[in-house]
Amino acid sequence: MPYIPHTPDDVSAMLDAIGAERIEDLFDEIPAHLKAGSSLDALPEGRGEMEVTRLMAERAEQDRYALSFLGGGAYQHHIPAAVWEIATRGEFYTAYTPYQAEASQGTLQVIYEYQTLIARLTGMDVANASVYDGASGLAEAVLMALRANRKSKSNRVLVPEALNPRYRSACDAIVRNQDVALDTVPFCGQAGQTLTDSLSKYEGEDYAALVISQPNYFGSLEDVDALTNWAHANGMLVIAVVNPTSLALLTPPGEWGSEGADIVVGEGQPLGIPLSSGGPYFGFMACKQKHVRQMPGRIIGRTVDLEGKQGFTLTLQAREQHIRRSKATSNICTNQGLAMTAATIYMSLIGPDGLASVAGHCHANTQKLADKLTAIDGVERAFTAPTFHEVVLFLPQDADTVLARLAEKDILGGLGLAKDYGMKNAILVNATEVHTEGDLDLFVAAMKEVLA
Amino acid sequence: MPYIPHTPDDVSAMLDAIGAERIEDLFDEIPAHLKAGSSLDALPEGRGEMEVTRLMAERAEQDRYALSFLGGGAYQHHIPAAVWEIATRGEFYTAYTPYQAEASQGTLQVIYEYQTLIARLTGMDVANASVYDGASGLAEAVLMALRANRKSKSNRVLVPEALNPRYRSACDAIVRNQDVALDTVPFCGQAGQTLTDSLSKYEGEDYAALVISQPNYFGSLEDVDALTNWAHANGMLVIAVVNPTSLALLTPPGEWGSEGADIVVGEGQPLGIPLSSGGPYFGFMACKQKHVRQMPGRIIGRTVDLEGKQGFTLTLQAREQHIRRSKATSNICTNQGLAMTAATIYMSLIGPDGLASVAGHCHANTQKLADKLTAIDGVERAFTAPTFHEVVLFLPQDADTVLARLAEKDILGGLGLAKDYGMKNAILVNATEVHTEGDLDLFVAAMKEVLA
Amino acid sequence: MSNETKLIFQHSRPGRSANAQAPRPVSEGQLSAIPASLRRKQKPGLPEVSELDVVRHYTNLSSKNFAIDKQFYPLGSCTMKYNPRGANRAAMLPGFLARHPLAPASHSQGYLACLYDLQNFLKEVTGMKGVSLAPMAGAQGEFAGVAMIRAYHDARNDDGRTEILIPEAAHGTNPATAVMCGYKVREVPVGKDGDVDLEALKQACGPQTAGLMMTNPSTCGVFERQIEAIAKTVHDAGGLLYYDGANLNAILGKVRPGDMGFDVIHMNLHKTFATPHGGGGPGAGPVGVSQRLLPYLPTPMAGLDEDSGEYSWIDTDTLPTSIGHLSAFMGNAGVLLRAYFYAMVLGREGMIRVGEYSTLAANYLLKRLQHVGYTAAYPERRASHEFILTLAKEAKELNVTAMDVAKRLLDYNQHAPTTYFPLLVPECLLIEPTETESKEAMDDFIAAMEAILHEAKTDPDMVKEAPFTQPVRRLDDVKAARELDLTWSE
Amino acid sequence: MSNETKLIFQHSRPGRSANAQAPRPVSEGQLSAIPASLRRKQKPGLPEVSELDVVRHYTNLSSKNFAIDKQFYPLGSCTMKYNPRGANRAAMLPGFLARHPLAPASHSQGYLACLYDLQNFLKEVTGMKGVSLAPMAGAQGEFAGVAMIRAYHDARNDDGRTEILIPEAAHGTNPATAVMCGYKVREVPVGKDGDVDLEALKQACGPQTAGLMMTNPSTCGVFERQIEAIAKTVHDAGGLLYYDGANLNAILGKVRPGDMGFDVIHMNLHKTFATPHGGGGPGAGPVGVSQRLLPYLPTPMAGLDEDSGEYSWIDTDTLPTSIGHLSAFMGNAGVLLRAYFYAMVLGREGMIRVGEYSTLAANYLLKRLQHVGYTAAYPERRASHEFILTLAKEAKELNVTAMDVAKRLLDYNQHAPTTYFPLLVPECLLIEPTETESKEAMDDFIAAMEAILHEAKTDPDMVKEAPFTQPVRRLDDVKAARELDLTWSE
Ligand SMILES: Cc1ncc(COP(=O)(O)O)c(C=O)c1O
Ligand SMILES: Cc1ncc(COP(=O)(O)O)c(C=O)c1O
Repeated sequence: MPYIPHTPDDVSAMLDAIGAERIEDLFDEIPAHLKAGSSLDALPEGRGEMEVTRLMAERAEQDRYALSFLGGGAYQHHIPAAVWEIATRGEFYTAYTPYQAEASQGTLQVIYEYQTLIARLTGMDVANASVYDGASGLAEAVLMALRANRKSKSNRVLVPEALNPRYRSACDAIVRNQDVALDTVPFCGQAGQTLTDSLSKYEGEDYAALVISQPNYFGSLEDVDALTNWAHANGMLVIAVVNPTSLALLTPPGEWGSEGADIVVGEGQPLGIPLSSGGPYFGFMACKQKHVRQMPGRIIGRTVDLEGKQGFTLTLQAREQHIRRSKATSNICTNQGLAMTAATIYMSLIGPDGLASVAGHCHANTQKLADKLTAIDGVERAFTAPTFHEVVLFLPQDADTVLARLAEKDILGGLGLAKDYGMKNAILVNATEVHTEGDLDLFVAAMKEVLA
Repeated sequence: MPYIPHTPDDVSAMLDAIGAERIEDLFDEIPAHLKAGSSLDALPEGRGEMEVTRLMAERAEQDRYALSFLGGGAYQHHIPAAVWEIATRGEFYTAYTPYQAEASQGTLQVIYEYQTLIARLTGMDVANASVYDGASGLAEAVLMALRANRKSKSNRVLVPEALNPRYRSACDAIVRNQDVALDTVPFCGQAGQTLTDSLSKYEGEDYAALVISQPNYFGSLEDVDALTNWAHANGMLVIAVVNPTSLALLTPPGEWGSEGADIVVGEGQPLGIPLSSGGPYFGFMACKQKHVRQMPGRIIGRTVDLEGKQGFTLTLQAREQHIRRSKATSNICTNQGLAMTAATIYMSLIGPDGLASVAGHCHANTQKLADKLTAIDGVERAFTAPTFHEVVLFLPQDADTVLARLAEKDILGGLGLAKDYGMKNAILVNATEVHTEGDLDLFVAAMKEVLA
Repeated sequence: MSNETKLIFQHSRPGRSANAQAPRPVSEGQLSAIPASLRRKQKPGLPEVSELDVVRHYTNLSSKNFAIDKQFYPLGSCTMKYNPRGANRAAMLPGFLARHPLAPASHSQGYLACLYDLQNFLKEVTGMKGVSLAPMAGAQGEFAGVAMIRAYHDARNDDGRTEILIPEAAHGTNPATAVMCGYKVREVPVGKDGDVDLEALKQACGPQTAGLMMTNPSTCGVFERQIEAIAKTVHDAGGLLYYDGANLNAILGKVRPGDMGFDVIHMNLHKTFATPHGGGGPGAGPVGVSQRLLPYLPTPMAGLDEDSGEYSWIDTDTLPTSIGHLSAFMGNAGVLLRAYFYAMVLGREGMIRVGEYSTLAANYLLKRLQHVGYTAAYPERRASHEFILTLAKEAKELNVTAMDVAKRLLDYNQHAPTTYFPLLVPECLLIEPTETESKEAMDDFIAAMEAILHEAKTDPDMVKEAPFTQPVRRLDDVKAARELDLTWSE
Repeated sequence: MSNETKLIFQHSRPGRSANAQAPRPVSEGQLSAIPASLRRKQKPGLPEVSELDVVRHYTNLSSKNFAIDKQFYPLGSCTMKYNPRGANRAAMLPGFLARHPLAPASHSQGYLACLYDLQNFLKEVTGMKGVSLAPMAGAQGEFAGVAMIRAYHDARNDDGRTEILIPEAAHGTNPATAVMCGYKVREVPVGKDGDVDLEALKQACGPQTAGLMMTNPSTCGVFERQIEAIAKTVHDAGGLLYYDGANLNAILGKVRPGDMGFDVIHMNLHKTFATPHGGGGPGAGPVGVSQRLLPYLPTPMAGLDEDSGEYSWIDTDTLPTSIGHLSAFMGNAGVLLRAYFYAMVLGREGMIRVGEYSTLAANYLLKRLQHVGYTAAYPERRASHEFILTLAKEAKELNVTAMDVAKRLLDYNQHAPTTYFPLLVPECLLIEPTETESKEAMDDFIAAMEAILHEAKTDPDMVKEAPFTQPVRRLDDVKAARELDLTWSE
């Protein structure tokens, strides 16, 4: 019996102790006619680890490709081997949420360090122990802003069109149940940015918050200072959605405008988490000290034990569902602990200068790639705004067709923007520190062939 | 500086404490003209983990093949994931030889358990903590037999021709330096076995030991009882060379003949160690209690501490080079500890019945494969002896040519016997529990094509 | 000689780095396209440490955790069963790790095949008609489930339904979820025997009832015997029935939520399907639905074109009634792959054994603990896969609380059960051994519990001061909350 | 509450198993080809345990080890530097793990390329003319080296050379190896300053001298300043010079054994090239040779056809003078791949830094330890990458020995240095910090050593009873050797 240790002797001894004859007797409180609704025929016969591993290895092989320039919210980065060799140690991998603090100081200290790292990276005061991902994190941030903005009575939040469309739709799917409305701020078609001009029509209206994405979905850098100041001047909180790698180079949200953003969320995947078909990643979330009691999710505090020795423990639990139930800040319980642990190890290994180099290479490689691609006849940059590590290019042909033909050559050449923005000829392209000059040239050569 | 933590500040502080100005000063005892014989131009510039990993991943990819039926001393087996996830935990992976027993009880207990497992598997009294591999282990066993056989004055040992030729040559390369001669006992060309008949000419001669390989290189099973009794009757010790997987089904050397073998060695690779181009594997070595003081290598004993609590420690160190120097039983120091650790975990996971199933499938699959292949015109079994999980087949064409053509189809179809035995048309084929019916059929189909 | 571990920041030295890990710095010229006004002025305060510093620091920190890989961990409601290492290896295969979530379907057939199979397995074991793997944890599964209930009523313009009913023993995520979905929560009392107070339920039900959320077996560790009557009551009132699948382990292969009348269910793969808890997550909370909720399942899901044999994504373009995406991509893929591995190894016979042996273990443990002197909260009932002890007597007579016993267990190298949940049982310990623990492991736990009861009687002060053997003694939680120290500074 | 860990056998129960791991049993019929007389009568006594039992047991056992990943580990002569995790990942790539050692060259180009590069790197850093990667550890490298010396003399029919000279400070493997190669050993004394007694060497040398084995820096932790005179003496007598490369870390990139006049050298990749020690092994002990020993290198080696760009194996068919194979296949491939990774990351500049920073660290540590009151064995000398303290004074005056200090260090969570080696220095501690440990790590060690010296003066009995914090107290080694208990029985 895979994963079940009991021998026939064990079973009889246990049944004896219980005073039952057969295991089936233990289910005698279940109405008989409800039982055994199926003999589970849709399931295969059990197989050994060897066979299942082989099957899965064959399936994993099936999905291999040579080269990818897909971004759109998940990015290829070098992940130091130490990250997952340590994160998957049984002590981290098979522990539960640290409810028994004395027996969980390992996990608790990791989270405390993680909170510190995120706070420092974003320039904020405090951070929580992770939410599911960047997009659902944005929903939490929106709900949090509604609670935190005491001045506003509205259930509305301004969201830029240039924000990752997957974030917009997930956020909407979550918050609309509480009748929260997300109003869309259009982007400038030339610049590929959200201009304060386009905000003027909302002046004087009651919105709880403005969301600012840096960079935005097009990879463009927004004028975050102006946007932040505008929001604050109009009584709104600022929710920053940021890429963590970029923060090694870019102004942290805590320093945007004259007062800084109020809440920061983002996708933690770039910090040492494999692409892995979209998860598990983790959403990071940080805020100003004064909002901490409105923040959802677990928070760890440093304290002392009976003997005055430093120790770590779950704190502010009165925000959480297991204590506060229907009055909790969120229903989140299980979070993305292991991914957060990996990110903590990653950030420690990569260090401030290392992260700046990673960010720098991402930017420089993307610039280089864009230059090489736009040297092809008919390929040009769609927007004028400066970019971080993604860029939108116009192709002389239908983008989805071009991408499909590149895929036949096992090159994933970017994401089409037809579905989300109606830009049929546009692709969103990303390069990071993992791409060599040779990789870029391979892509460019393939693109030339396809367009020829 | 990869893997070096020192900052410029650290360096000056350290130099200050030393009272030196520059690091170079610390090398002032080295005659100047000897220094800097090279600026190491043959070495490339250092690269990051990312680049080196990518390069090595590409090289690893280069060597992939679809299907292999190679054996000849190293065998494909299912390795439970737990084996190496645990063996590569830093506590095992980065510890040294357990010289400080109190701080090494983990490794020490693992070795004690391993000794017990090997003793039980082989039916012997005691085992050491591993030697380099099966072949060098045989050399150690030969040297040990010379010391242990007090009745014999000779420097000669009988070795069957049907023993793995790589074992014969490695053993010879090691022992001939002490003027030890290995005399070859031919095998029976029909049976593919070592018959006692062929031994009769050595009766009455002084040999320190007879080596018996079970199974032998051809996969054939020897009549180990007869061989053992013959050796003992002629004043020789018996050195058994065995495949550990087979011992789940076959009589353990400790029970061979009326007295059992005296020394047992073998290649531990089948016990959870990946093929990995030939290493690291480990040689296991066991013997009767009375010979333990002649055994080379580390041995762990169970004892008690100051407070009477059970503990484990290196023992019988007076056999070893670090104590006994030129009088040691061997020069071995570093052994194959981590592979032995993995094997200990493997044996615990697989259990007695599991190992019997593995062995059974290896045998049954090889039988099935031989049947399928000999159904092809002109392909036949070379020998009549029963086999374990390898078998020699005659092909209707030159074997090396056939194997090369199979390799072009990415099937490694076995090992040629031309070089070692002059059998130009023969191949040695192995199947194990990892091969599915589909795998066998693929091989057979490819063989048909090549022979057609 | 203190076992206080420095913070990683305390190892930091300016200019130190693990520099095999980062590419060479880029020149300022390569960054010239980024306007200076957007550039960070000071480098972020990540630690500057060596690779060895990091490896050593986190290796040492890890050793300050209890974990299934090291200890018996009978945390009720959490199903801390063995997490197969083979599942970890399979999910970490390079091909799976490297796949971008937005890779085209042509380059996703292997992955989609795993998801598609898993969806079908889950449908079968729960008796539901459709499954979406999208939710990222149990609570997100609950959210999806209740959002579907809402979408269902909305689609019928049945908009007076503003309340979700929840038994008082329910897990905190249930009420919190109902609120996140815009509902009011009405609690339903639980009787002395652990079953829902049916009369009270009947009174609570009405046209304002959107649905009822419950688990069965409940968090009282007993099977709700009136489940059919409950289902009828809620359905008759026009409400839907939500099954919190956190306790599915108890009945896997024995009775299916679909057959009990539930309309929607979430499963905790990080419980029932043995994926690891990772010190807090990640999990996966797939949802299953009955026929009428099929149109609302969260996207994306894996679909199969039977003719071509090609897998594809079912997304909001093909399922516009869906409640939509709950995350940027499609859920915790790596967790799903681990669950898939587990399901494939167990197969149909294995699934049936899960419920049987987890129930056997819990009933054994309960009986033995009663025998050494502990009090069951529901002595007349069978245990499900878990059960509750109440230490009300000990608290009163010896002043030794459930928390004290929990802490003292740590000294015996046993993880504590869940304490003080469900809230309705005073001084309770919720104990769940799971099917993967041997009788010997349970016997060791029983011996520890017996010893502690003896200590409670002979030396209660000692027990109240426990633990003594952990990296820290009991922590000052009040100070932690009052003098918030949430990030480190020099 | 005892931290005694049961033996895995004590978890065994008849019929229990980790049966996701084994294929289904075969029928007796499928085994009918095996004669009954050859079949085992009783199943082997492997434990019958569950997968969780195994994972938990060995996880818990692992925590009873010190390791570089957890502690400073200044074991002299062992070069316990950080073992890069990246090297582990690279060597464990599925493509490398699955390659059969006898796969044809057509399917081995990737692997051969790594070996070929590594051979060249090692040639360059040692200044030798050829390298074979075949030996499986340092001692096997020594064996190969001395066997080549023997082959060289034999080939010249110079058969009166029956002795190998070895300085008395040498590692035990040196004399043991000489004997395994059929030589007699003659020890050469070492002077008070740590250098070889040159006069004595001159007298020992003669027509019976096959060669001299030595390390430089020696195991006294100092550079042998008369190396050229020694080389000349031995060469003039017709002997060859063997370099035990265990201490190569000290001089990597600074001075090359080939340039010092050595004819043959082995390297310990598990020291100098940062591959792990694995609790005892495996290692790899490649050998490098000067021109005249090239024909004798052990096989196989990786060769390159410059024209075709194809790699191939150089084996005894193409190099018939070779001393042959030392193992069934071709050495510890996985260790070689880890070393290759390390060499590629370090590159040429990195190699040079190794010698520099390991020497810096050792000299720093020596000076600081002298400062807190310890006595250097060779106070006039520079430390190499390691150095020796002698506690002769403490042993005499306080009755606290080097072993006592070593054991007490464990209580401070510091691994002990090498004790009582080399034998010629009384009460010695051989200390090697390596270049990968930070100054802070060394400072912690210094603080512990200072504290212990103080304890030795104020409470020597306590120090003699140490350690107190480990899983066991001091062990009864005498009982272990007298009442041999080497395998477990019920
Ligand atoms: C009964 C019950 N319901 C719901 C949940 C929530 O699941 P998750 O933590 O995955 O969000 C839990 C988890 O602890 C639970 O025990
Ligand atoms: C100086 C010296 N020589 C030789 C050796 C032997 O190397 P190995 O243990 O790899 O056989 C060692 C290892 O400890 C050593 O320190």
